[in-house]
Amino acid sequence: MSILKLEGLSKSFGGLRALRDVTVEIPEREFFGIIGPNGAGKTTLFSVIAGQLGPTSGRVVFDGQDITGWSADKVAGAGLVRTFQLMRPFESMTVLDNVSIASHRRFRSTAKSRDHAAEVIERVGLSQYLNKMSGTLPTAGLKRLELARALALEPKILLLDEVLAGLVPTERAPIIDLLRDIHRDGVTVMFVEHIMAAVMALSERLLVMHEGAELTLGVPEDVVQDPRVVEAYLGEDF
Amino acid sequence: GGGASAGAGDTIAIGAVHPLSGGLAGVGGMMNDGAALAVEDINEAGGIEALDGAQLELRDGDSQGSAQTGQSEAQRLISEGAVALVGTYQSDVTENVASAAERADVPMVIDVAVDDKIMEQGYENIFRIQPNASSMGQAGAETLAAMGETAGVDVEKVAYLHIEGAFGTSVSEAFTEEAEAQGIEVVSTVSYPATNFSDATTQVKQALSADPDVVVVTGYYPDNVLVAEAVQALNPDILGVFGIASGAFDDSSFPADAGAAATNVLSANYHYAATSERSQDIRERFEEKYGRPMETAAMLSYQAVEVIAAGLEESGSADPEALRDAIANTSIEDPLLAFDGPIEFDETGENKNATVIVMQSQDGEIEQVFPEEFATAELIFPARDQ
Amino acid sequence: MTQTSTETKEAPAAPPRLLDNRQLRIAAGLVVVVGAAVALMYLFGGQPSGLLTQSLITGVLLGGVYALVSLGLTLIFGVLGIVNFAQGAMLTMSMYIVFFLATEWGLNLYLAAALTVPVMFGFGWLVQSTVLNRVMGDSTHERPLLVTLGLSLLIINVLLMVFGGRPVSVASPVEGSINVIGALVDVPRLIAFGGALAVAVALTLILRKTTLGLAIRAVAANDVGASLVGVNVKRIYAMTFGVGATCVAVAGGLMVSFTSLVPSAGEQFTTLAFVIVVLGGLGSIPGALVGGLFIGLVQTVGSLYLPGSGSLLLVFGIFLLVLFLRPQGLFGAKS
Amino acid sequence: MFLQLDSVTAGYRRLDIVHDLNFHVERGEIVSIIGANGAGKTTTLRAIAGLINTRSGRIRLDGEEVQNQRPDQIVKNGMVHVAQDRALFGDLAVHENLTMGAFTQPKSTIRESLEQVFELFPILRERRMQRANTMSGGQQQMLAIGRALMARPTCLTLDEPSIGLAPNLVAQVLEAIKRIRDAGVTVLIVEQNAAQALAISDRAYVMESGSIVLEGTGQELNDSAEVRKAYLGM
Amino acid sequence: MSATTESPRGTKLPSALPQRTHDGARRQYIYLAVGLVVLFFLPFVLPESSQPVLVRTLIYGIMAVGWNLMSGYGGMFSFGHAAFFGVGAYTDAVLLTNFGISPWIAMIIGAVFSAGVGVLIAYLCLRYKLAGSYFALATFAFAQMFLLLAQNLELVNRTEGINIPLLPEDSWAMLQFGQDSFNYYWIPLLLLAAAVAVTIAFVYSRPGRYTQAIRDDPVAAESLGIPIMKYRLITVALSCAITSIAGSYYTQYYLFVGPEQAFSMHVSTDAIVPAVIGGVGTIWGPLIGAAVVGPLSELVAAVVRNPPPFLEFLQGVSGLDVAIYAVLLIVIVVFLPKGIYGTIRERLRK
Ligand SMILES: Nc1ncnc2c1ncn2[C@@H]1O[C@H](COP(=O)(O)OP(=O)(O)OP(=O)(O)O)[C@@H](O)[C@H]1O
Ligand SMILES: Nc1ncnc2c1ncn2[C@@H]1O[C@H](COP(=O)(O)OP(=O)(O)OP(=O)(O)O)[C@@H](O)[C@H]1O
Ligand SMILES: [Mg+2]
Ligand SMILES: [Mg+2]
Repeated sequence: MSILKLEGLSKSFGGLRALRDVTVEIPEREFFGIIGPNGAGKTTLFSVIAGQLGPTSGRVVFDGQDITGWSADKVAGAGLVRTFQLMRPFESMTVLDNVSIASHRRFRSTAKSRDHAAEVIERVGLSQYLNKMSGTLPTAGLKRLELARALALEPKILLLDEVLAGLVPTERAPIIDLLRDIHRDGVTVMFVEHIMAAVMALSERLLVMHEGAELTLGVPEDVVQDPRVVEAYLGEDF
Repeated sequence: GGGASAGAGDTIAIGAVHPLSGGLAGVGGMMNDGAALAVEDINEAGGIEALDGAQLELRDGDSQGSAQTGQSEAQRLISEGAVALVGTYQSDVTENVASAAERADVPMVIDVAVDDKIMEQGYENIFRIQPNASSMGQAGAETLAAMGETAGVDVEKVAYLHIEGAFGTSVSEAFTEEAEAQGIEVVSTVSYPATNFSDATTQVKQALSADPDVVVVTGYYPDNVLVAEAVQALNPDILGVFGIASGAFDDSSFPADAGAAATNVLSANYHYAATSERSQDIRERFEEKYGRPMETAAMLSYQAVEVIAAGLEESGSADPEALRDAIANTSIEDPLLAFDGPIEFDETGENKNATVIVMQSQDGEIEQVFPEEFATAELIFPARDQ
Repeated sequence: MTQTSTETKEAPAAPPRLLDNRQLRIAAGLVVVVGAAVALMYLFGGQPSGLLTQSLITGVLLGGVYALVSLGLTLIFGVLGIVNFAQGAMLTMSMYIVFFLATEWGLNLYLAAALTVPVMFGFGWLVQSTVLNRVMGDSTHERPLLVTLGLSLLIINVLLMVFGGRPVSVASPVEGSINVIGALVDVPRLIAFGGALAVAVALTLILRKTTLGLAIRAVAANDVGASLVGVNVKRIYAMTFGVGATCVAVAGGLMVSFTSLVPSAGEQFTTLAFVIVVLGGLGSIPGALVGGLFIGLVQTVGSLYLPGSGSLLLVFGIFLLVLFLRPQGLFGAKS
Repeated sequence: MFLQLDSVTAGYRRLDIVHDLNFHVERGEIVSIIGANGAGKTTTLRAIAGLINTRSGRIRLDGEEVQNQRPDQIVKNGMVHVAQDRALFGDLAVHENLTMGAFTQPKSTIRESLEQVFELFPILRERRMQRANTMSGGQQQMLAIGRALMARPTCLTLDEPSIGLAPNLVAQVLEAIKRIRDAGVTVLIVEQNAAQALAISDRAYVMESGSIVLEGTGQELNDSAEVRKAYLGM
Repeated sequence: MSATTESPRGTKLPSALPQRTHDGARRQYIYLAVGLVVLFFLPFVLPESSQPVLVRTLIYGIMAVGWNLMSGYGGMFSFGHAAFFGVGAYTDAVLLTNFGISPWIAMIIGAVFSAGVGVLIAYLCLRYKLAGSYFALATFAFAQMFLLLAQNLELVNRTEGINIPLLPEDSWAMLQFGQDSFNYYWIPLLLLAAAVAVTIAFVYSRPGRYTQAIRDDPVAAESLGIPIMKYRLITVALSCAITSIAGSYYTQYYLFVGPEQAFSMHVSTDAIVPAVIGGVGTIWGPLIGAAVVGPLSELVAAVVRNPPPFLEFLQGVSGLDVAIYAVLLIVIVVFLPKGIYGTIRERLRK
C-alpha cells in the first residue's frame, strides 16, 4: 500500500513553472531518493507536500487522506514531517528545548516530553549539547538537531532536504547510519541529496527531477546509467 | 493631606502646576513666571500681614502637558506642604489636578482652563477666575450684537468655524443659542480637527459658502492663524473676522505672525485690563524681568496668586480649610482683568463677574476696543474694506 | 530599492529606469481611481463645485507638504530600517535654523533655507555615525526606535530652551495667492509643492544614477553583502541619514513661511508621514510623493463630508486597507 | 608571500574560536583548508575578510597589514570573500547583484566582467531579471561566486563554494576556480568536498579545533592515510 | 504506527535529566514572592510625596509586562499598545459612570474585551502576513484610529473624557480611598505581581514555549506541527488583557480618562520604553525597566528644580529636565544593548 500519492502536482511562481505535473506513488517503508540539478524543484516539491506552499494544481494524498491545501502544522501533526535545506533552529532555546517543542505534540506532560526529547537527542548523538544554546551548534550539530526535531514528532514519513550538505565525509557516515536505523524502525523516508555516494547507498528508488518535471524514476543503478541524467545532473566525470 | 499652619515669619508654599516642557511649554513657562512675579510682589510688599508678614513661596510643578504627570505633580506639591494650588492651562490636566486638590481638601485657583465640566463635578475646593467656555460663547454673541449696534452695522448672518472638541463645541453652541436671541443667524458651522491641521482654506471656504456677514472663530493659536490667513487669501465680502476665546487673535505674536491677515481681526476674550494702571505696571515689570511680553494667561496666574494671598489675609491662617472658606467669600476689587466687577465666586466656584471684552489687531498692536470703558483704541467695524 | 520584479526568464533584460512600467501602471491606476472618485463627487457629491475644486487644490498642495516631509523618512526607513521618530522634530529644528538665519542674520528666506541644507546633512550624519550606528545590527528595531524617540524629545526641548515656546514666524519674500479655475492657490504652498517634486526627482536621480545611490541600494538589500563588494556600510548609513535630514531641511525651509513656529510644530507630521511611507512602499521615492498627495487629498476632500477629525479616521482606514491588501505598499516590491 | 597569517586569534564575543593561526598563500596558488565541522574554517575566512576583528596577530596581504581593516577596505585591496551564507542582495535582480559586485571597479569594465561571469554560469544570464532570493540554493551559490568575480579580485576566498551543488556543477565550479586561478587570481578555499578540493589545490592545510595541524601539497594530503581516514571518509 | 518509542537505543533516562522547567519556574516564583514582600513595605520608608511616582511606576510595570508578552516573547512588535490600555481604561470608566459597576468587575470585563479587540487586530494583521515593521505600524494605526474614534464617540464623551465621581468615603468595592492611602500602592503592586506570575506560568508552559519557538522561526515551528496562528493569538490575548488592567487601574487612580490619556502614542511608548530599557523577552526586564524609567523623569526634574550649588545656572530653564531625561534614555539604550537585566544576565552567564 502506498503511503504517499502525488497526483499531477504543479506549482508556478509567476511565470516560472517550478513543478510540472509530478505524479509519484511512494509505498510504505520505502527509502525514496530525489536528485536533480539545482533549481529543478526538489525543495519546492517538499514545500508543497508539507503544506508550506499550496500547489497550483494537483493533489497530495497521504495515508489515504487528501491533504492538499492543509496547513503545514496540520500536515506535520498527521505524521508527515520535513526538514529544511537551510537549518532553522529556535535560536533562543537550548537543544533540549528545541526538541521538546516537537515532542510536546506527542506527550502532554512536560516531564514525559522532555524525557522523550532527551531520548531522541541521544539517538542522533547530540547528548553532549543537551543544554547548549542551539544557535552555537556547529553545522553538523544543527543538521542533527534538525533531524532530532523531526524525529521527536514520531513521523510516519520523513522528508529530508539535503541533511548531508555541508558535512565532511567522516561526519556523514554516522548520519547515514542513523537514517538507515530510522528507516529500519518503519519510517518512510523521502530525501533530496546531492552527495551521490549517499544517494546510491540509501535509496531504494530514485527520482530524477529536471525543470520541475520527472526526468526518470527507477532503481539507482539504472538511473545513473541514463544518459539524460548524466547529461543534466551527474556530469561526465561521475 | 494639606500643609501645616504657618506661624510668624514662616514661608507659605503655593504650588503651581503648568506645562513647563513639551508642546505648550511656551505659554506654561510664561504663566509660571506670572505667578512667580505675583509672589515676589506680595513678599516685597511685606508678605501676608495677617500672618505676621509671612512670606510666600512658589513651588513649580511641570505637568509636561499630560494629565497624569499633572496629577502626580499636584500630589507631590500638596504633600510637600503647598496650602493652595494654581494651574494649569489645559482642561484635561486641570480635571486631574482638581480632583487631586479636592481629595486632599486643598484649595485650587484655576488660572486658565476653559471647560465647563471642570466645575460641574461639585468640587468644594476649586475656583476659577476666567469665564468658562459657554459663558464666553454667550458673552461673545451679546458683544457682537452690541458692537454692531454701536457701530451702526447690521450683523445678521454669521458663519462659525471652531476647533473640534469640547472647548470649541461648547463655545459655539452657547454662541448659537444666544445669537438667536439677539437676532443673529448662524448660517453655517464648520469644525476642523485639532491635530494634523495645516491648511484652513477648504474649511474657511466651506464656512463662507453660506454668505455670512461675519466669520466667528474659536480655537487655539496655530489653527486660528491659519484661519485668518485663509480668510485673507479668499478675500470674501464680509464685515470682519471675530474670534471668541481665540488662542491667537489677541496674542501679541499674532500681528507679526499673520501679517496682512491680522489686519483689524476682532477677538472677544477675557483679557488683562490694559486700561488699569496696576496691570500696566505689572506688564512692564514682567517684560523687563523675563524679556517677553506678558500675555493674558500670565496675568491670570498673577491674579490667581493674588486671590490666594487675599484668602490668606482674610482667614489669617494657612490652614487649607480655613483658606478655602476665605477664598469662597473673598471679593477682589480692581481685578487685573477686564471683568464686569470684582472677583467673587459663586457656589460652584466660578467667578461671577468674569466676562469678555473685544480686542482688535490694529497696526501690529492688539488694542482693546469694546466696550468703551476698556477701550484703548477706536473700534474699526466693519473691520474689512467692503 | 524597489524596481525589481519577479519576471520570468522570458523577460528581456531592461536597464533600470527612473520609473519602471509597473510603477507607471500603478500610478496610472491610482490616477484613474482618484479621477473617477472626483468625477463622481462633482456629479453627485452634494457640495458646491467651487468648494470641491478648492478642496482638491488645497488637498494637492497639502499633499505636497506631506510628501516633502515623508521623502526623507522613506529613505531612512527603507535603507536603515529605522522608524525615525525624530523626523518631525528634525523638521522643526530646520525651521528654527531658517528662522535664526533669517532674523538674526537678515538673510532672505530661501537663501537661509539653502544654508540650512548642509547644516542638517551634517546633523543627520553626526547622529547616525555617533549614536545610531551603535544600535543597528541586531535585527530588532526597538533600540533605534527608542533612540530616535529620545532624540525627538531632546531636539524639541533644546529648541525650547534656546528659542522659548512662544510662536515665531518668518515672512516669505513671495506672498499672496493666485487664482486657478476659481480656486485659490497660495504661492508659498505652491513653491513648497514644486520643492517636493524637485526633491523627489533629485533623490530618484541620486539613487539611480550615482555611485552613492548604488551603494545605498546595496546596503538596503543586504549590509554584509554590501560590505563584501566594497561598500563602507557605516558610512553609507551616515550618508543616508544625512540625506534624509537634508530632505527635512528643504521641507522646513519651504514650509516655515506658512507655519506658526513653536518647538512642537513638526510633531504632527510624524504620524502622517509614517502612514504615507507605508502607503507608498518602504523606501520608494515615487511612493512617498504619490502617497503624500493622496493623503493630502483624502484628508482635505474628506473633511467636506466628515467634520473635524473624521477625515483622519478615513486616512487611517485607507492606510489599514492598503496595508492588508498590499503590504508592500503601492510602489513597493513584493517580497 | 601574498597572503600571510601570523599567530592570528579570533572568535565571537568572549569565545576564541581560532588560536594562534599561522599559514600563508603564495601568489597565484589555490590553497584549501579542510577540517571537521566546527573546526573554525569559516571563522578564519571571516577574520581575513574583515567581517570579525582579530584579537591578536597579523594578517598581511601583499605585504600590507590588513587585520582589522573594514571589509570594504579589504575589497579595495583586491581580496574578495564569498560567504558561507552567500550574503546576496535578496530583493535585487540577478543582474543588479552582479553589477553591485563591480562596485569598486570602473564602470567601463562592467560589461566585460558580466560577459565573463555569464560564460562561467550561463544560468545567470537566463535568470538575470529574477530576484536573487527566489533562486534555488545552487543558483544562489553561482550568483555569489559570480558577484565576487565582478570585483576583479586578485585574491578570492571562498567558503564552501560547492555546498548544495549538483555533482556536475561541483565539477564545473571547481573547474571554474581553476580557471580563475589560471587568470592570475590567488584562491583560498574552504571545502567539505575534501577530495575534489585537494585535487585542484596546489597546497592545503588541515584544521582541527581552531589550529592548523597538517600542511602539504594537495597531492600529499590526498595520499596521506591520516587525512584519508579522517576527512575523506575512506 | 511509528516505532521510534521502542527504538533499541531509546534507553530510559530517568533521573539523568534535570527538571529544569519546573525548577526554573519555581525559582522565578520565589524571586517574585521575595520581591513582593520587600516592595510591600516600601511606602513606609519613602516620603509621602513619592507615592504618585510609585503608582505610576507600577502602572508602567504592568503595561510593560503586558507588552513584553506579545512583543518580547511573541515576537510581534506592538506599537499600538495604547489601544489595549485605552480599552481597559474606558471600559472601566463607562461601566462605572453609566451603570455603577464596580471597578473590580469592570477590570475583568475590560480585560476580556481588550483581549478580544487585540485578537481581532492581531488576527487581521497576521492573516495578511504582516510582520516586523509592518505589523508594528498596523498596530500603531489601530491605536490612532481608536484615538480618533474616542474623540468622536458620544458614548465616551468625545474629547471631554470621563470623570469618575468622587465618593464621600473609602470603598473597597468601588476602589476609592483617601488620596494618600497606601491601598493605592498595594493594589497595583498585587496586580503587577499577578501579571508577572501569569508571565512566569506562561513562559514555562507548553503554549509559552510554542510561542517562543514561533517567534524564533515560524516556518520551522509550523513544520513541527504547531498551529502558529492559534498560539500567537493566545499570546496576544494575554498581553492585551494585562495591559488593559493597567488601563482600568489608571482610570481608578487618576479618576479621569480622556482620549489622549487612553490612546495617544505616548501611552504606547510608555509600555515599550520600560521593557526595552529593562530587557525585552525576559521576565524581570520590564519590571527593572519600569523601576528605572518611572522615577527617572521625576528625579531629573527634582534635580533641575533644586540643583546643587555648582549646577545653579540650570534652575528654572524650562525643557531642561526632559532634555536630560532624553539623553539618559539614549545613553541607556546605546550602552546596554540587551537592556539592563538582559545585559547583566548575559555577563553573569559567562
Ligand atoms: N518563492 C519563489 N518565487 C519565485 N521563484 C521561486 C521561488 N521559490 C523557488 N523558485 C524557483 O523555483 C525553482 C525551483 O526551486 P527549488 O528551490 O525547488 O530548487 P531545488 O531543486 O531545491 O534546487 P537546489 O538543489 O539548488 O536546492 C528555481 O528555479 C527557483 O528559482
Ligand atoms: N556568531 C557566533 N557566535 C558564537 N559562536 C559561533 C558563531 N559562529 C560560529 N560559532 C562557533 O564557532 C565554531 C567554529 O565555527 P566555524 O563556522 O568557523 O566552523 P567551520 O569550520 O566553518 O565549520 P562548518 O563546517 O560547520 O562550517 C563553532 O563551534 C560554532 O558553533
Ligand atoms: Mg533545494
Ligand atoms: Mg563553515
